[in-house]
Amino acid sequence: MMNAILQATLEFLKLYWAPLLCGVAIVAILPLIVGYIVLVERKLMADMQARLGPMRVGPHGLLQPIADALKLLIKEDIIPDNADKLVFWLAPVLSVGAALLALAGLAIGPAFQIAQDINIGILFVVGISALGIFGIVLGGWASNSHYSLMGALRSSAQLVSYETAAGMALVSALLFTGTLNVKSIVLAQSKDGEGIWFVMLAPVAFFTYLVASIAETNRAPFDLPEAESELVAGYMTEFSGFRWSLYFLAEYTNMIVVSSVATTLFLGGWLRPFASVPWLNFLDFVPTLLIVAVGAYCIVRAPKQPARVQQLFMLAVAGLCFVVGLALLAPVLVPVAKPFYAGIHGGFWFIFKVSLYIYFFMWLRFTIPRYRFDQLMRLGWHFLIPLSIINVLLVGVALIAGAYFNLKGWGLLLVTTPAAVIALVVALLILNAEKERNARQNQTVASDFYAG
Amino acid sequence: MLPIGHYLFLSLALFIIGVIGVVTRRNVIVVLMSIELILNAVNINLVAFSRLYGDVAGQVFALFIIADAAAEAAVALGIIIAFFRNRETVLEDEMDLLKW
Amino acid sequence: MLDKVLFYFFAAIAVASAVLMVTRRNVVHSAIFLITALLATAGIFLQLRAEFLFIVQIILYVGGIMVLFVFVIMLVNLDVALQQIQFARQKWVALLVALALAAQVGFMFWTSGKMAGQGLPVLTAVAANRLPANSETVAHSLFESYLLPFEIASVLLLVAMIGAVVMAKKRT
Amino acid sequence: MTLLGADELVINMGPQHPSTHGVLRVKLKLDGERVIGSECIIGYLHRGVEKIAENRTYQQFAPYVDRMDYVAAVSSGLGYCEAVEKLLLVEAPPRARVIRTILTELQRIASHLLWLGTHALDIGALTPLFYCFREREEILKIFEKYCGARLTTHAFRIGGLQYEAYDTFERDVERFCKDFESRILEYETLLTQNRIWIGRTKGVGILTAADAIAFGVTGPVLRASGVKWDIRKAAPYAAYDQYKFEIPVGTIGDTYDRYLVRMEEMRQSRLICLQAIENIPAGPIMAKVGKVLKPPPGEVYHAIEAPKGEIGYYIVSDGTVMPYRVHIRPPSFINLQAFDRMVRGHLVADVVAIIGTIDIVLGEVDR
Repeated sequence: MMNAILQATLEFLKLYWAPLLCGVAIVAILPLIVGYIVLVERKLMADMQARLGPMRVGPHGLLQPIADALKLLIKEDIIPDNADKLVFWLAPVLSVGAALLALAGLAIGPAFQIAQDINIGILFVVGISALGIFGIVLGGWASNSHYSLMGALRSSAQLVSYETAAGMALVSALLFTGTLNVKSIVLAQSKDGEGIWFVMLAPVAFFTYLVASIAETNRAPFDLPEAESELVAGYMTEFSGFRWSLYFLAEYTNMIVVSSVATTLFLGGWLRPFASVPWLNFLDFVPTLLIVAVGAYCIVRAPKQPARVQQLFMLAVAGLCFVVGLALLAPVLVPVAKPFYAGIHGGFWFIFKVSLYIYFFMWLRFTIPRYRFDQLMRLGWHFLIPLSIINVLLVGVALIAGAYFNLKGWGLLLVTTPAAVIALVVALLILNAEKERNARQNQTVASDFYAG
Repeated sequence: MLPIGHYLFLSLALFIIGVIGVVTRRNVIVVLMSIELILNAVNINLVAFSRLYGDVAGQVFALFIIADAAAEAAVALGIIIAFFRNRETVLEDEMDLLKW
Repeated sequence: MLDKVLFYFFAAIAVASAVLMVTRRNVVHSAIFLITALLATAGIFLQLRAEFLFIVQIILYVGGIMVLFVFVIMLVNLDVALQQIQFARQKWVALLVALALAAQVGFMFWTSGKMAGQGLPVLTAVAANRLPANSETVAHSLFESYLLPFEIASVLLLVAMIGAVVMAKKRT
Repeated sequence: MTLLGADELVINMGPQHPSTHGVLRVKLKLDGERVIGSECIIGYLHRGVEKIAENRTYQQFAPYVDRMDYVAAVSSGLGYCEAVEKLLLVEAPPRARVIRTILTELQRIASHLLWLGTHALDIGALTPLFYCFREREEILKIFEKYCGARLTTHAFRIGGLQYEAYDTFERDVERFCKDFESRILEYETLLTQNRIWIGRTKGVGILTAADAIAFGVTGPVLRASGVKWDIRKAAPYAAYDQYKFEIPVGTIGDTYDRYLVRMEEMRQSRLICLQAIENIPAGPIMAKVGKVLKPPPGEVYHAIEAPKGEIGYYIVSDGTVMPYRVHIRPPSFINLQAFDRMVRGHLVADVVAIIGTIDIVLGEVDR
C-alpha cells in the first residue's frame, strides 16, 4: 500500500516537476505582487486625489506592502463567539485557493504556463475562479452577523448574474478560434491565425466582459458586497488579521485572473501590438525604452532622497531596471538570444497589458460612485446579458458571412464591424427602454410605501 | 488501469448513500441534495462506460443529466422558498397539504 | 499507478463526504460536504480523461447549482430548522432499501463475472496525447448526433427557469 | 436570520457604523433589503449643553455652542452672540457685522464642502472628499489666521468681534473665492452628470413641500422641496440686507435636488463673500458692552440661517450674570425627524444616502 503511494508520488513528480515548481514559485511570489499592486493602487489614488499616499516606509513608500503584511500577520485573530468555527476557517482558504488555482491555466508567455496545454483551457480558468464565490458566501454565513450575511447574499447574487454575461462575452471571442486552449487562442491572434486582436473583431464582447469582470471581482462601482459605507465591510466584516488578508489576496488575485483572461482572449495575450505587421517591428524596442526610462527617472530622483539608504535603494531600483532593459534588448539585437524573444518579450507584453487592464479598474474606482443593489442587478440582467446574447448571435452571423465571402484577418472587420454597430444600436435601445422604466418607477416609489 | 467494477462500486456507494439521505432526512433541502448526489452517481457510471467503449455518447448523456439536475434544482428550490414563505418550515412532514 | 492512486483518492473523498453530507445536522455543513463530493466526482471525471465534463461539473454543478442551494439555505430560517428533529423515523426502511439495492447490484456483478469467465473489463490505458481532444469530440457529438435532445434540454431549462421564477415570486 | 418570510429583519446601523456620520444609531426594519420602518436612536453624544448654560455666564457659554455643530462653529457662534445682543438691546457695529457675514459665509461653504465630500463617499465616490477637503483647508487657514482656531473657533464676541481682521484678510478671501469658482466645477464634473450618481440620488428620499413644512424641516432640505425660505432674506441679520444673492430652490425634494441646492448655495455664498470684501466699512469692531453682562430680565428668540438650517436660541434672562434658561433649536435635530419619512420604501444602500443628504452633525443633534 505505502509502496504504491510512494511509487505514484514519484511518477507524479517525474511527470509534473516543472509545473509544480512554477506553482510553488507563484504561490510564494504572488502575495508580494499583490502587495505591490495595492501600493500602486494607493499611489495612483493619491495622485488623482491631490495627495501623496504612503511615503513613510522606504523611499516613496516602496516598502509599505511588507510593513502591511507584517502588521496583518501579527494582528490578533478574532473568531466571533457564535461563528461556525469550521466554516469560518474554511471560507477564506477556499476563496484564495480558487483564485490561485485559476492562475494555473493562464499562459504568460508561450513557454510559461503551469497547466500546460490543457484541452479545456480558458474554461478551466473561468470555472475554477468561480469557485471563489463559496469562500465569500460561506464566510458571510459563518460569521453569524447580519451585515456579513447580507454582503454574502449580495455577492453571490452578483457573481451568478455577471458570470452569465462574462461567459457570453467569452463565447463571442471563442467563436473566432474554435478552441478553448489558451495558447491556440493567442496564436489565432498572431500572424499564423487571423493576425488581428479579437478586441477589434468583437469590441462589444470586450466591453461586456470588461464590465462583467469588474462586477465579478467585486470592484467599484460594483463593490456592493463589501461596500464600507453600507454594510461596513460586507462578508469580511467579522474577519481580521490573517484571514482578512487571505480575502484581500483572493480579491486581487482574481483581478489578475480576469485581466489575464481578457488579455488572452481580446488583447492578443503575449503578442506585441501589431505583431503581424512587419514594418512596425521597431515596436520591439518599446519595452526596453520604457524600462530604461523608468531607470533613468530613478537615477535623476535618487540624489533628492532625504536619507542615504533611500538614495541607495533608488539606485538599486534603477540598476534593476537597466538589467531588465538589457534582457529585453538582447533578443532583438543579438542573434544568439533570438530563441528567447517570444518568452521574454511575451512576458513583458502580457504583464504590460494586464497592468493596463488593472489600471483601468483602479481608475474607475477612484472616479465614479457605487451602484445600488437593484441598479446593479438591473444592469446585469436587463442590459449586459441581453446585449451579450445578441452579440454572440451577431458575431456568429458575421463569421458565417465572413466564411461565405472567404474573408480572413483584417478583412473580417468588414463583417464584424456592422455586427458591432448593430449590437451598439441594440444596446442604446435597451438603455433607452430602461430609462423610461426607471422614470415611471421613480414616480411611484415614494408615495407607495409610507402607508405601511 | 482500473477495472470498470471499481467505478461501478463507487457509483453504487454514492447512489445508496443518496437513497438513504432521501429516505431518512426530513429537511427538504437535504433531500434535494441527496437527489443531486444520486444523479451524480449515475454520471460516474456513464462516463466510466463512455471511457470503456471509447464512445463519447456517455459523456453527452452526463451533460444532459447535469442540465436536468439544474432544472430540477431551480424548480424545487423555488417551491421550497414559496413553501417556506407560507409555512415557515422546510421539513417535509409538514408538507401535508396539496394546496394552501 | 498514478491513475489508480488518483482514483482511490477521489473515491475515498467522494464517499466520505457523501456520508458526512447525509449525517450532518447543519444544512450548510451538508451543502459543503456535497460540494466536496461533487468536486471529488469531478476529479474522477478528470481521471477518466473526460476533461470537458470535469469543467462542466465544476462550473454548472458546483458553481451554479450548489450556489443556488447555499443561497436558498441562507434565505430560509436556519435557527428554527436546527432545533427540530432532522431524521425521519424511516431508518429501517432506508437500511432495507439500501441493502436490497446493494444485493441487486452485487448479484449483477456476480453473474457478469461468472458469465464472462474472466471478471469485468478493464479500462485500457491510453497516453494522454493519443486521446482525441475531448471538448471537440463532445461538441461534435452533442451538435451532430444529439442535436434534438440538446434542443429539448434547452427547452426544459427554459421551462424550469420560468417555473422557478413563478414559484419564488412574492404574491402581494 | 430570516430574510424572507413573515417576520422581518431588524438591523442595527450604528452607532459604530462608518456612514452614520458619528454616533447615530438607526434601527432599520427590513423586508429583504427594503426598509419598511426605521427608528433613530440618538443621545450618544449628549452633554447637556442647555443645562450647562444655566451655570455659566453669557460670555462663558459662548464657546460651548461651537461644540454643537463643530463643523460650522462660526454659524452657531453668530446665532448665540446675536441672540444675547438682542437680549442686551445692543447692536454690533457695521464693520463687525460685515466681517461676521464674511466668516459665516465661508463657514457655510466649508460645512457644505464637508457634507459634499462625505455624502459622495457614502455613495461610493472616493475622490470628491479629497477635493472638498483641499478647499475646506483653505477656509480653515483663513479662520486660523483670523482667530487662531480652525474648528471650534469662537470667532465672535457678544457685542462684536475681539480681533480686527488681519492684514491680508481681504486678499485671502478674494483669492479663495476666485479659485473656488473653478474648483466647484471640478466637483460638478465628477458628480452632477454622472449616471450612477443620478441613479443613486434621483427619486431617493423624496420629501414633499407639505411634509417638509409639517416636520419643521429647515435649510437646504426645506428649500430642495421647493419652499423658498431663507432667514437671511426673511429676517436679515448681520449684514445680509446689503448683499444681493439668490435662494436656490429644488422641485421635487429628492436627494439630487438637495445636492443641487447645496452646490448652488456654495456659489451664492462665494458671491456674498466677494461683495462683502469689496467694501468693509471702517470703524470700531466692538459695541459698548460691559465686562460683566447683566441683561435685563426677559426672554428672546433669535434664529439665523446656519448651513444646516435654522439654528435658534431661546434665552430667558432673570437679570443675573447667568441665563435662567437657554433652549437651542438645532437644525440637524429637527431635520432628522424627516428621516423615517424619507427612508421608507427604499433600500439599505439608500439609507446612507439619505443620512448623508440630511446633513446632520451628531454634536448638534444630541447637544
